[in-house]
Amino acid sequence: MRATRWSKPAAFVMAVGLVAAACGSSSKGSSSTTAGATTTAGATTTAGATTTVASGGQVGDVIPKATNQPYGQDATTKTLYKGAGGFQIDTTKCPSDWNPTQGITDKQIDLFISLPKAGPLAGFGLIADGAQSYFNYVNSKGGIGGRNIVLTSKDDGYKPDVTKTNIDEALQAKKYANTLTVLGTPNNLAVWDELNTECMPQLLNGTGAAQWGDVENHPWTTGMQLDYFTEAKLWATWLKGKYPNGAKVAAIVYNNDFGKSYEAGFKSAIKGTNLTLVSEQFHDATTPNLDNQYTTVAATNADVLLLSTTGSFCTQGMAAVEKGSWHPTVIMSGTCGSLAQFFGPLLKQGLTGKGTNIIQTFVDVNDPANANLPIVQAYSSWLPKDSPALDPTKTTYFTGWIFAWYMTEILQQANSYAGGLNRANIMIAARSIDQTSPMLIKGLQSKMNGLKDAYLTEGGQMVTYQVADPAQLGKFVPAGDLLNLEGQLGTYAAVKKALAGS
Amino acid sequence: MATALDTEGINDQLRSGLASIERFGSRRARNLGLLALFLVLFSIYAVYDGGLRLYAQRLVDAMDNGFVYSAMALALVLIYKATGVINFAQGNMAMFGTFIAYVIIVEQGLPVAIGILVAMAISALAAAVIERLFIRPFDPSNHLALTIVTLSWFLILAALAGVIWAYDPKAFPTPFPGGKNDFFDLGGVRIRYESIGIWLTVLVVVALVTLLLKRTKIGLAFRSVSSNLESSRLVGIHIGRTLQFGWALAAAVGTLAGCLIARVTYLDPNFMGRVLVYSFAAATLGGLDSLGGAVIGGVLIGMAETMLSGYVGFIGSELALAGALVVIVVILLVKPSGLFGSTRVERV
Amino acid sequence: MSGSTALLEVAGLHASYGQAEVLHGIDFHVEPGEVVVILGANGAGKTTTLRAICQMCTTRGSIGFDGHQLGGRATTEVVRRGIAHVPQGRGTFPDLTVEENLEVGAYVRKDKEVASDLSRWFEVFPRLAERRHLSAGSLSGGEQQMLAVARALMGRPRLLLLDEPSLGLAPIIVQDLFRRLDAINAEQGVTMLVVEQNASVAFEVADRAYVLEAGRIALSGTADELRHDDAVRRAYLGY
Amino acid sequence: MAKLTLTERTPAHLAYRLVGWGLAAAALLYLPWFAHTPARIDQYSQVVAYAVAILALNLVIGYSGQISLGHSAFVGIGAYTTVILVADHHWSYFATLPVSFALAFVVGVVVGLPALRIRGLYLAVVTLAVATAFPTLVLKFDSLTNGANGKQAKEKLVPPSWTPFDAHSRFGPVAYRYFVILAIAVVVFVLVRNLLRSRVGRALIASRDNQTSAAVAGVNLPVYRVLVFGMSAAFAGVAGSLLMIYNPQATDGKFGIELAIFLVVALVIGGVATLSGAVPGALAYVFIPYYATQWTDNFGFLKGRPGAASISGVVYGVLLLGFVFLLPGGVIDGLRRLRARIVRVVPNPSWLPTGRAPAPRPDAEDLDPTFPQLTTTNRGNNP
Repeated sequence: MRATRWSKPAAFVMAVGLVAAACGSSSKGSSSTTAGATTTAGATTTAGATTTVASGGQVGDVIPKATNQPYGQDATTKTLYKGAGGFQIDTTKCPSDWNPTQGITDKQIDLFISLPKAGPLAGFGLIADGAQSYFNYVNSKGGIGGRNIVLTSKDDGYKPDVTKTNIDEALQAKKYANTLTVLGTPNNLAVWDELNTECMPQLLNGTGAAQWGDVENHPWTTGMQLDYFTEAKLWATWLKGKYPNGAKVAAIVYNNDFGKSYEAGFKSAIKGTNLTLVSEQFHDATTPNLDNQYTTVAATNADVLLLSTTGSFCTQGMAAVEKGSWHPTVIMSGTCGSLAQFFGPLLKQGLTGKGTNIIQTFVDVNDPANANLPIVQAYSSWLPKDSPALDPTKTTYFTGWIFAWYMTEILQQANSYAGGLNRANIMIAARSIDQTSPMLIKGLQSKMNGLKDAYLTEGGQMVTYQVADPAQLGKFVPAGDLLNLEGQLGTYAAVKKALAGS
Repeated sequence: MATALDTEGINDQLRSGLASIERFGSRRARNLGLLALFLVLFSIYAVYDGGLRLYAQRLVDAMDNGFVYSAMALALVLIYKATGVINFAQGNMAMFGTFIAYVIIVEQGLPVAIGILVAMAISALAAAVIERLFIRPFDPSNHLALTIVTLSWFLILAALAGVIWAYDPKAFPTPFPGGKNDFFDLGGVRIRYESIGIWLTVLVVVALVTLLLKRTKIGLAFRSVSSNLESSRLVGIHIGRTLQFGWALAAAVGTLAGCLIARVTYLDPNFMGRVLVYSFAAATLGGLDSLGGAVIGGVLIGMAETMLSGYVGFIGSELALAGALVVIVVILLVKPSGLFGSTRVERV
Repeated sequence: MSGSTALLEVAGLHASYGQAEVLHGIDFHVEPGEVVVILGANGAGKTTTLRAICQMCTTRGSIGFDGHQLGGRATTEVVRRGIAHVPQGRGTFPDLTVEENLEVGAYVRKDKEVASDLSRWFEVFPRLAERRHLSAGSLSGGEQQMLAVARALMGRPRLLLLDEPSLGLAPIIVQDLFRRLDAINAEQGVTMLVVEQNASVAFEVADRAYVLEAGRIALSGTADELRHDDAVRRAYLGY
Repeated sequence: MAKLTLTERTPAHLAYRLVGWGLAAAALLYLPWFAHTPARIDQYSQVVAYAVAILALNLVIGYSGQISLGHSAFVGIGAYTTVILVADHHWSYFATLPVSFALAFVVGVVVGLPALRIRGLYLAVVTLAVATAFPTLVLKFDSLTNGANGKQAKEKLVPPSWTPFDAHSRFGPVAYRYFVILAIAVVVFVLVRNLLRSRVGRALIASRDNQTSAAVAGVNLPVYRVLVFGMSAAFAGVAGSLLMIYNPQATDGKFGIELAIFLVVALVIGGVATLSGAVPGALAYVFIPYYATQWTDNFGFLKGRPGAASISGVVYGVLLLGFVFLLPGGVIDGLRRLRARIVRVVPNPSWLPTGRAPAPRPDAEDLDPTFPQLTTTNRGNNP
């Protein structure tokens, strides 16, 4: 009898004690979603920034009202709907069993959202809880012409196949007016063709990809946040101002579509300028820390370091810079704008992260300077009442409010259009937004203009994180003028041309 | 006891003599020689390419990452010695233990070192219970079922941690001086006290565990069961309790590794997922049943990853992980049972 | 024969693996200081007999050892009562050194003389002493058999069970091994129950013997009686 | 004991098998109408595609005792081949199948080569390296694979006019795609069954059970091992292409380590070294997480906690534990034991050389007939 050693080599041994990327942070990682909220501290207006707001872009109230826009159903041909910037919808092109008032009764409006609620990326799923709490706030104030907004959220674990199943089931249920804030670029790409053929509005996608401005081919799909491509262009504009006679730029980039959008945007923006990209170090979801990347970029001794990453990698990037001997100007992704989530952990390590520059588009609910803003007051008082378990300082909930605010504006406008509140009018309203969200930092507008401007947020304010007492969280202070490309981006077709050129 | 003409004895000696030469002699020397030569050549190229300071800083980074990988690799090796199966749940058991340490230290305010030790004890206890209820009912040779049990526990612990502590990254304190300017500066190369702390802790753990296994009775029993289950039973060793000890020890080491790693990667329910790929590779590279091998395996992988991504253009940092794994495959091809794994010398 | 001086008394022993029953009710006994041999062909149930005593398979019937019933006890308890078992194939711990193999043999002992026993056995088996720090897996067949015997005896058992010690060894080694077993029995009075196919060498050492066929005792008697029984001679001695 | 005893090859036994296979075929054919919603049919299409992948994996793990944790890469190769050829070069889906098969086979052979020298756990590391490397390679060559946004083909497979499916209805295309996937899957199952019945198959199983005796019996081990790894990878590549027929979108995340690990879990749940185990395995792989999420959606007691929805992971883990404890041998083994209670198939006497059925001897140990017996009964007739 052979000396049977315990684990006979021939025996089948199931390997891998690692499910690593498996149920851990899959290779996708916390990529291209609004994670961690794009909220950044509002700024006290500095002298330079122009405060006058172009006409028609007046700041909306905490609960937006209709602004009697002259759009909606055509008086003569009932199947034609007209909106801003020459945008039109011909409902005859929709499937024969398309129901304009699906999901809309006189009591209730049903919306659908699919996003990761379980598993490694569940942190982003909190946006749905935030959005629900804002809708509850709107419902408590009478809702949309007496109709309550009800949000149904399904978990897709950030897997495109599961998103497709969730959306298919939502379509079959014939219960929902439109989808809202689906997270993840590949997730949205998996379903946008089907949603467009089914004439189901796919509104305010929760990712920074530029595709959501493709109004010609995907009229029923819109994005919301400043997409990463544009954010990188704003970085370049700001750097041109700061380094008039040129600068060397190095970058640490997340190796997924999120990071790559920044890379493409920045490269296309610095073409023909005296800014040169000297080194790009990628990292993927399974990199324990950024030491390797930091050492390589530090060796280039560049003037500027771009942190085109998100999640705890932002904190690690800032920590590496502060602990190292090389002190460049640091620009970090807007998705890491939340003080509590990304700068807080640094305090415990005796670090601060001061001097980090970030593009802000929305106000930071944790910044005391914004405490007097009506929207922040509404948020801080309503959230604890409506859902006590939720922690108001976690800015992801405030991001939910931002998406929900835009959705409410769309519903209010659609409700005031000719032909009343129906899904066609909802789509028209989504492409004719002209009220500026109160969550936006002062001076920025959020406008859509049909076929001419398919991007809602096209501007930001570069701010620098300053710290008075190293033991406490500091605050953001504006650095330079407001960077506003409102209306200049156009549609995805224009962006694609610029991308192809880069 | 004079024995008859001992022909059998003579060729016995010859055979075993040859065996020992074989083990420590020519082939191994050749392998190590090749490795050393390659390293020297590479270093010269590296210094020429990026300068000494960069090369030295990269060495330090490699050591940093390497010891992080080996810390977890130790737990994987211990559990493999105990069960002969790869424990999927090992990573998440360490993660859960680290969260317990976090609660004790940050929320209850106990000093860091004590918090970690208490968490290690709790993890050991929990692992013993899991072994008793979920592992022991299965016949040890039924690797398939055991692997699915460990995978189930992987899922349960990952989800439970998500429900209890949610998903935003938390900073984990370090028992070592971790301030901004707590570091040596050797000619521009910064070596942080924290890193040295991690290196020393890992080495101390290896020494302690090796002593425990070599010098104590329970250690001997553990190694016997790992070597021959049936004979262990025949000399009166209680198999179940010995395995339970293995699970508890591996869990305690895992939690300690978790606490060291969480400092680097920040603490959230998935932080172990980021390190486990490397730790598993380190354990395998080391030969899966040698503790020292796991540490050296970890450092080697840290080197491979840092140097490949630093100096080889094509690979760059995008393919660092894939590059490191290719290195392992090459080494395994040369030495199928890992660098220091005992090559199963068995006589029928 | 109950209440007699027998150290090990087995009556009506049935043993089975799962549904397949291998022993169909056998009776035998071993007196203190005796060397008893059980002869049998492949598959007769020899190994199962020893495994039954050590409770490594499901058993029915009575297994009395020094007045205690072993049926239903855990193997570790059987060992603690003073029964050592050298399994077929010698059961070496390949990853442990020779010295560690011996040390683990004394696992159940609490007394202080383990170290002195260790050096004593190194004297009895000098070749093991030469290789004390080598991994046991690298020993030759004969050396592993010696190691297995020494390991079993390190536990100072009152009864030593040996499962086909001659298996796979050269004739000279087998002679040498059985001479040592005889000496150990004579000098240290260790009671032995040896299960063997190699009848000729077994008879030299045995006081009494049984012949086991198809799970039943076919014959029993003193070594001399059986050695001269023509049927046994033709079946097991080959002449 | 069993109620009904059938002897092999008799008409009764053939009828029994016919009924069995007939029922299975009927169920598979009727499935779309039974499921009737496009979303559910799509899920069944995924089940059939993943069943092919699990079957391919079984060739390596179940039948030749080699461990592979890299099959997600082969599925990925098949998927990307199909979607790139369809999206960029406008091939028909069917034309891409042989290309996926060939490409995956080549990569499989290359990955299989180390399998010659490396065994057990260490082989698992090699295949794991492949599974980990594949997503990073997809991201690296993003000009070909469109990187992390995933590669997508606009034209889905549409039922041609001669088929009974209406291309413009919602049900038609989805059902048609299900049947195309099912047809190809059946072809693969038959191919694998014949492979295992052939000389190669027997050599494989021999080498799984005992390396040395197989080698001694003249089985050219190295060639068979590498060949099988290649075939298994090729079938996994086909499974990838079938997934693209269901939904022509390939992303790096879909074919990473998570798929590699859970293919093995599904294999175990279904039943290792069984052909039909792939079906329950695939059903479990697709539906357990789905129903775990559905069920935990309306858990009230966790309302409002930020990580509440992760409870579905706990449910998934507990379900897996239940499987292992209740059905250690997998679903198929459980079914076989159940069936054994009702029907017992007995070997056909006409096959045996002596022509007489051997008297069943449940209790006696298999005696060594060549050894002269000495039992007291026949002592007398010995001279």
